[in-house]
Amino acid sequence: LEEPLIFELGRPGARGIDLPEGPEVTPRLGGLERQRPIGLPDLSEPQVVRHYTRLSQKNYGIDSGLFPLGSCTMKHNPRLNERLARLPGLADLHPFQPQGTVQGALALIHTLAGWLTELTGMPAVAMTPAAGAHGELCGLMAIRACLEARGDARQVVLVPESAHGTNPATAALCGYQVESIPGTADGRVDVDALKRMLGPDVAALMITNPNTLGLFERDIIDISQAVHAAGGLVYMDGANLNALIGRVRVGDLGVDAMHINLHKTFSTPHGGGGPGAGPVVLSDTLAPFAPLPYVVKDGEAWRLIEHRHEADGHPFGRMKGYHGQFGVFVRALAYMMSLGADGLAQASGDAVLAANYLLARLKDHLSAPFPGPVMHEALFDDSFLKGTGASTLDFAKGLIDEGYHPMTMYFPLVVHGALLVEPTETESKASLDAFAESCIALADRARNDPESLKQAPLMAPRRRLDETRAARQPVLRWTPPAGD
Amino acid sequence: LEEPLIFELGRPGARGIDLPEGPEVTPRLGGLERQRPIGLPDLSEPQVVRHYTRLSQKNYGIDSGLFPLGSCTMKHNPRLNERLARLPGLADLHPFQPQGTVQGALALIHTLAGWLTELTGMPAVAMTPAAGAHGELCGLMAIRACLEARGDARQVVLVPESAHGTNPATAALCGYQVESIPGTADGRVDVDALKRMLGPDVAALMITNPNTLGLFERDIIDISQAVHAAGGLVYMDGANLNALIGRVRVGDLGVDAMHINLHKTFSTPHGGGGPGAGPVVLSDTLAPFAPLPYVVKDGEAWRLIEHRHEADGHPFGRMKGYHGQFGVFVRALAYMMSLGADGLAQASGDAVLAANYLLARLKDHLSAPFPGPVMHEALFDDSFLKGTGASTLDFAKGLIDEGYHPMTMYFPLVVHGALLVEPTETESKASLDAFAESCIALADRARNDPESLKQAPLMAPRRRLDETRAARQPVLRWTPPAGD
Amino acid sequence: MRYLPLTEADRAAMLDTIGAGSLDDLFVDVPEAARRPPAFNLPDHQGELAVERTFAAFARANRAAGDGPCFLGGGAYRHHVPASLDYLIQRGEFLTAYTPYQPEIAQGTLQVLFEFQTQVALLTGLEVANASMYDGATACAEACAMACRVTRRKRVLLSGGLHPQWAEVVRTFLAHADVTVEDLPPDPLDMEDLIGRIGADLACVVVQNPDVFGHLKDLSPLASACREDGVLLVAAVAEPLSLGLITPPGEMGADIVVAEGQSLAGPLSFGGPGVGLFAARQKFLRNMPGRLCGETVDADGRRGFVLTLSTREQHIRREKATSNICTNSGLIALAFSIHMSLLGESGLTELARLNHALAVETARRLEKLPGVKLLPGAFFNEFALKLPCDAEPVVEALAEKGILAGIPGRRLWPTYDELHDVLLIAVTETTTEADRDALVEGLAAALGEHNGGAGQ
Amino acid sequence: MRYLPLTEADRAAMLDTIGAGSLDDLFVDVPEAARRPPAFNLPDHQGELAVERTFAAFARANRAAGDGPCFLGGGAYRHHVPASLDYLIQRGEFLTAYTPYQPEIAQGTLQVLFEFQTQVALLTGLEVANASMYDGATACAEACAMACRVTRRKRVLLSGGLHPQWAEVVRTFLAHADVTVEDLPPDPLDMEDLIGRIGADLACVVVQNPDVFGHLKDLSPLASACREDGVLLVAAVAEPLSLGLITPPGEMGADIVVAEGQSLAGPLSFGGPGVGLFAARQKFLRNMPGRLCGETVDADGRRGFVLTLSTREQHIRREKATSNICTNSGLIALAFSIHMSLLGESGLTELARLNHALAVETARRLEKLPGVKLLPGAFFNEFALKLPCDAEPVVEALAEKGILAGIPGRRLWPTYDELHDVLLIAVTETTTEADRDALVEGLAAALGEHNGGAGQ
Repeated sequence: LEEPLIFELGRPGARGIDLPEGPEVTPRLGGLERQRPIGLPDLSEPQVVRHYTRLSQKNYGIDSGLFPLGSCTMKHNPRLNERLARLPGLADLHPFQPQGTVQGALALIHTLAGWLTELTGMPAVAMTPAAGAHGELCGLMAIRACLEARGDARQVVLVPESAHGTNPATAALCGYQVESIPGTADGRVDVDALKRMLGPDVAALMITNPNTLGLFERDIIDISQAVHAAGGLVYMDGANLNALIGRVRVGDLGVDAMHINLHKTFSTPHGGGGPGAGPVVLSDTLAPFAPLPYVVKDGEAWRLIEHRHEADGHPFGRMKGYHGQFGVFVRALAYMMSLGADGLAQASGDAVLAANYLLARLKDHLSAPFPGPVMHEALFDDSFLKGTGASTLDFAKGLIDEGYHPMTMYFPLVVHGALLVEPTETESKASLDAFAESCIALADRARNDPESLKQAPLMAPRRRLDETRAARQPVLRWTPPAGD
Repeated sequence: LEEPLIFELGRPGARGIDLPEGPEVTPRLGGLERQRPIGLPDLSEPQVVRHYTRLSQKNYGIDSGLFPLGSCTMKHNPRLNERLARLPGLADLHPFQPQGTVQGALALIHTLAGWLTELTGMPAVAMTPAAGAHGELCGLMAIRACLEARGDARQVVLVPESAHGTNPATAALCGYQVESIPGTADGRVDVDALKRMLGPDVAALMITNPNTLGLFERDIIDISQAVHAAGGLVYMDGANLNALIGRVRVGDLGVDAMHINLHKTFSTPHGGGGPGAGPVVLSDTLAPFAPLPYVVKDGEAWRLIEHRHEADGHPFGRMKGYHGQFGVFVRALAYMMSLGADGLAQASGDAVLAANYLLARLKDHLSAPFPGPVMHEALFDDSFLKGTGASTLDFAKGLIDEGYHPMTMYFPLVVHGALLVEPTETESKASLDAFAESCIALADRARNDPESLKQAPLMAPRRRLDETRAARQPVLRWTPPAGD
Repeated sequence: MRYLPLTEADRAAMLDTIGAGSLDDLFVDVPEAARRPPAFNLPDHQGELAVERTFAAFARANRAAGDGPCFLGGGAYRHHVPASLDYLIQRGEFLTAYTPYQPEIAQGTLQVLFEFQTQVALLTGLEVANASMYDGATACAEACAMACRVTRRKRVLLSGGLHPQWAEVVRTFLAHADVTVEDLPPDPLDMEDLIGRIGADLACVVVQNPDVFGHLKDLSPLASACREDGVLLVAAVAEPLSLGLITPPGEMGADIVVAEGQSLAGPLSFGGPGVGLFAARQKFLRNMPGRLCGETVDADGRRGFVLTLSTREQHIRREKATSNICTNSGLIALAFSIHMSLLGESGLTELARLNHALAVETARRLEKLPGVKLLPGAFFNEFALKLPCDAEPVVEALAEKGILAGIPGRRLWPTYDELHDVLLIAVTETTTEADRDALVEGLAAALGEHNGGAGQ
Repeated sequence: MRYLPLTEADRAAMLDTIGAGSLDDLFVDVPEAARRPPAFNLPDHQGELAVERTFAAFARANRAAGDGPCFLGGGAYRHHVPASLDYLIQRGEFLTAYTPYQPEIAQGTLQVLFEFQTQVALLTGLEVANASMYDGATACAEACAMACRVTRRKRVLLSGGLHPQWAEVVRTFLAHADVTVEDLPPDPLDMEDLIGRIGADLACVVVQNPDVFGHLKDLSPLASACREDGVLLVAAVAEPLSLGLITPPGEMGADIVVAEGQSLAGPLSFGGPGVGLFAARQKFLRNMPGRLCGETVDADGRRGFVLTLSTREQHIRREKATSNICTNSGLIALAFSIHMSLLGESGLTELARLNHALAVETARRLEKLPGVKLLPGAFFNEFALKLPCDAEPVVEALAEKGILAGIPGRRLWPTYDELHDVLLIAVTETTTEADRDALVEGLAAALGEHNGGAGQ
């Protein structure tokens, strides 16, 4: 069924909200009253509920089925976390309440910070970044602040060629030049090349670990030492932390900063695009430069440090309004407490197990550029499609008709026609098996009937969409039809 | 996508719930410990959430679209009511708490009772029946108790031939013989026939008004007087109260009892089969016989009358455990307060308007056995399908492929191939128009391509199901496959 | 008026299509006298915020069970409701669906009912179950009526261990069915001789297990006696969690098992809505009341589910139907079924074990209090104390201190003075150690005051 | 461990398929030193009930804003959240979806974003809007960066009426962008001469409206001045409800409008997550940061939606991207959009009018208190009082009495002593008459004590 735009459903005079009359007053708007209507449609509540219900039915979420989007860690989102985030004593708190009235909230932030530092073995954490890329920015700003405090005006950030685009984009935002580190044939950073690139102008290395190929950077400790020896600092991109948490202590790898996507590793829902939260754990070197605000324990009470003059260190600034993504913190901490130390270790183990299992089941049917063991994602290239006429895209779209969300396609860029599969720990073996069988059947179909794959998907609410047209003639909003 | 049975998804050892260890104790189970496993499957939480999410996606609700099931009043179910029913101070109340600790709950029941009596103009209400049919039983039991208190052992209940099956079934449960009253050509009770049937053995008349043909029984006052004059009592089936509420006072019609389906008229969700609530408003004649328990106001406090010795009147007994469908009461009262006296009158007016509008739009395309004005439902027969080869059933199943829930079919029985359409007041004009156009298109298709209709539905999760097989070889539960 | 989509312009256009001048014209069939009610003494429409404030005031005038220690049972048990359960039952496709009359677009509800029926059958140890009844008490009444239909006998015997409200519902329900209902007096010491009362004129005997005092019984000897005389044994279960730990009534020989599913389905909700579970032996299938969901295939041969055997029901059979039930408790059945799925074999067993352990430990502490006696008998998560005084003032005094200590005998059996010193105490996983300490200390203090008072 | 479906048997079978002996074998690439962390000083897994108890304790240690009168604003406004909104955003198909990279199975999210972009554009009076940013403050920073890209200039001017945290975020964000950020001191009397500071070297000027003191301004003269010098006018809106009543910044000549959408999207949530709204003139489209959703057609010619113009974004452009933003605030954007749909033209206008009326009435009462002055200026639903003393102890004293009276100047501007007697008060529809009475009386009493104290 087609669902019109909300603007096409409105009827002037319909009401979705009932309001009491306010008191009669003389306005004090300074003559700035709106002169023209806004242009919003009027609808009743039943229409609104039905509109969004129907739209939701055109979506696929982790609740719908396996969502193996590589690098995105689409794991089960427990409803307990939603329930807790809605407790009035947590949801209905104003950020400017007197601190004495929000001691529970400050304690919660402090508790979550304690879990993050304990699990990573890092001494400090900056809680406020709103997402992974925001955390990267926070980490690099702390690095830059630290180097500037040393009077060391380094200009270069090294980024492996396999990195997410956010790494170079963040480095650029921070005023750094980006230099790309080549990879090795076995899918890791070329350590020799890296060492050759190190020098007095290198401020930092940004390294994703496990990297975007799903592989652990075996030489990470060596790399960290080399960067430090050259006077630089190490930023580890924590996008793939789900492979490590509870099993591998980041603090033992020698890194100085790493963001943690609470919306990946700790299961807060992605919500079709966010919100997330990207706290950054920091080494002792960087801790004094953490941004405002933060929570400290002060005797029996918790205190929010909001202003520079209250801070002990040298905060480099402020990442966002108020005190971080509190609602996301609630969900993440609930998840962590539910799994506990034992459960988090089991979860990362199961995530890695699931990826290696899919690799083992699929490697003879698809083509894997690197042998295992992998960490929490299994990477394939498109050589198994060579000569079939079907592409990575066709294969991925074929999965939609099988009832799955496709894997990440064409990323990482260093692998041709990449298919990056991250099953996470919250899939059952039956689910992994069914997915593997669908992939095998699709690979067969690519060989035997590639044309049918090019038509896929046929069973989704839409067939393939014309993205070129969308970009060439951008229509980014509804406009009333002429004559209205 | 197919969804297995929950029993086919389980894996021994999986867990959907984590529990703490209890204290070590010596059991006091008297040697009655279970000797054999229950046979339930073990699943993790993600599997359970996905299973029920997917099952829900195979369902159609009022949130999905128009649900014109005649006689069922499928109107919008506001989420506010769900929110309020979940307030801990209302949801988390034990029925045996000391009354001093549940004054708010008792006040709420008393307030709802006040709305029901005020809106119907009836002096009393029995709140505890759990559904409409249960309310009928309550009403007839009150009637029987009243007559028995008079020493009047009448044996017959009169029921119009167009009545819902619950009416005769209820009368039988109450120990009465049922006699059927014929209808007139204009779709009402034959008053002359009814009067001829009245006599010293007639305990009561059960009359649905508006009747199941969607028509108001014009002579209801005359009928009530005649029944009373003959020493009987009048039970009005309130299934169709949505046409009247806030506009027509039942108390002015001369009836002695009427149940009110809170899950229809007052919008508490039907939930795929309940729960409902069926309070029964009572005349002064019947009020003393209302069942236990009930709430009275006692000075500033509210008091629950649970036991016969506390009661002022002569309660005929008890309908169910505890104090009625409290959770349903909360939702219904929230709905009533939201619409208010003005809104309820507007709602019944709009419900009647919508039905007459559909009748006007469809009467030349389908066939209406009775002319309007109708009340809140529009009735059609299958004469428009005569000679096409398509049946009422085919027409209704065709609606599924148009994106609608079908109307009620083959009821009332007194009309051949009946199609009973109840749109309710919560559909927009655009929604009614779209539905009318689908019906018109289907009627055309029945004439031009009846075979295609016989295949319908094609776009639902299932095509037509073999009901005969289900009844002949009943399989009412899963059993483990042989060998397990 | 946010629930009403029609605008004034829509109404005018629709009246125009109809050919009516006004809404009032559509009500011409209604007698004038009833058509124009005087203004109601009721408020007009209000926004969400205003309605919320009203209900918040109702809520504030209550003490929620979870606001402090709560040891109330008596057929309604406070268990934890998983968050995923509460989310799932609110999904509009479940919440706002009707009874699944159109199976092609109701496979969600229907498959749930099929799974529910299976879970209820497994749990009760019987072969078939229906798609739910209103609550345990009405299910019990329907079971007695069914037993009379099956046996064509007219006498029903109710154990004194049956919840007195359930007994009252049975009596009411059968009042006009030409059936004699014999209900035995409440019997905390388990002295009632049910076996001795079995006779060939009896349609059924109803026994609750655990009974209303919390006591567990082996139903097997009674079942044997029933079988000999062709009497049906109806077992009533008010706390289905017990079935995670004890031998189910079906295995002990019950022919019909009825239960209240609330404890495993949702919040207490002041006692309603609940969900009645109803299971029986296969051979009684066509005499069962209520909706049944069955497996079949669709036109393409795919497995699917439908409501079936509706020839028993009122909309076909009218006055000859097995019951007049129509709306049942589908959504609460869904909740129950989801909870069963989350718990699974292992979870249900462990939750039952946890409840039992906490109850045993609490009973052990309470029975040591001076003057307090634990009524002898096996129990699951509820037990009965005999106090040295009327239990009601003790309960009221503890309620003043924020402790919901249990149910005093007077509340259940107002006319049995000898039971007024009984206090029923249920202990579930929702009680904390602090709660249990508070109960023990609170009761000790309250009884100390009583003893002190008595000593003066 | 309820979130982990694999059983020990599954794990063994899977390891077998992989050909690994143990889970540990899969971690062989991890240096031994890091691979075996010492036992964490953290608890093991817990059930829902235990976790709920922990969080209930956190919650109890707070005073919820709604537990009593609350007049806090300062960029975070407490409005009623409709129940249907909160239900809809919890539907799994929305809640558990990723960024809509696969449009064929993400039309729900995509159509919502398209509608959201339209609503934001309509509300701000600008032509295009993006699919959301983290929050208002970061959106403001991105707007400044964008203005520098568009104008190729390197100087940014921030009004003293800009929320100090927003200003701080802008300064931080641009710290290494070779841009000079000039922020003017806070100016409650609206004396700052922005027009006089406009010059051809300026990329943009940022003005908040209503400003942080609640004051409304006509931006048109400033916009004209900006236009003459090729300077972009960035308008910041912390309370988008105001746009229901006042002329939108776009119509007053702003080139970019950034806003915090929380007030119309969801609970306060202690300040996060919010949702940043970002709108601009069409001609700046390709310089905008963030995701954009566009209309197109599918292979069958049916209307559909996709993320588009991604060549601006980091995953394509890498270090040359317009922003590094990736995850944004899609779910809160959905909530905002649903609220817009429920309110509609009439509801938004009326809700804004109601807020204004309550604020005006409250201000009228408060300005009559002895020693209290209302800072002059037009306002929407928030205004600033000048007290005869430091506002912070007054606020603390009222908090002790259960009244969250407002934000003391010291909290926002700790280094501006002259503002420490300022008290910001926001009045929304969620305050009751009793709340407003309590504020007036409470403030009168608190100041009376102060005056009394001063008089001794």
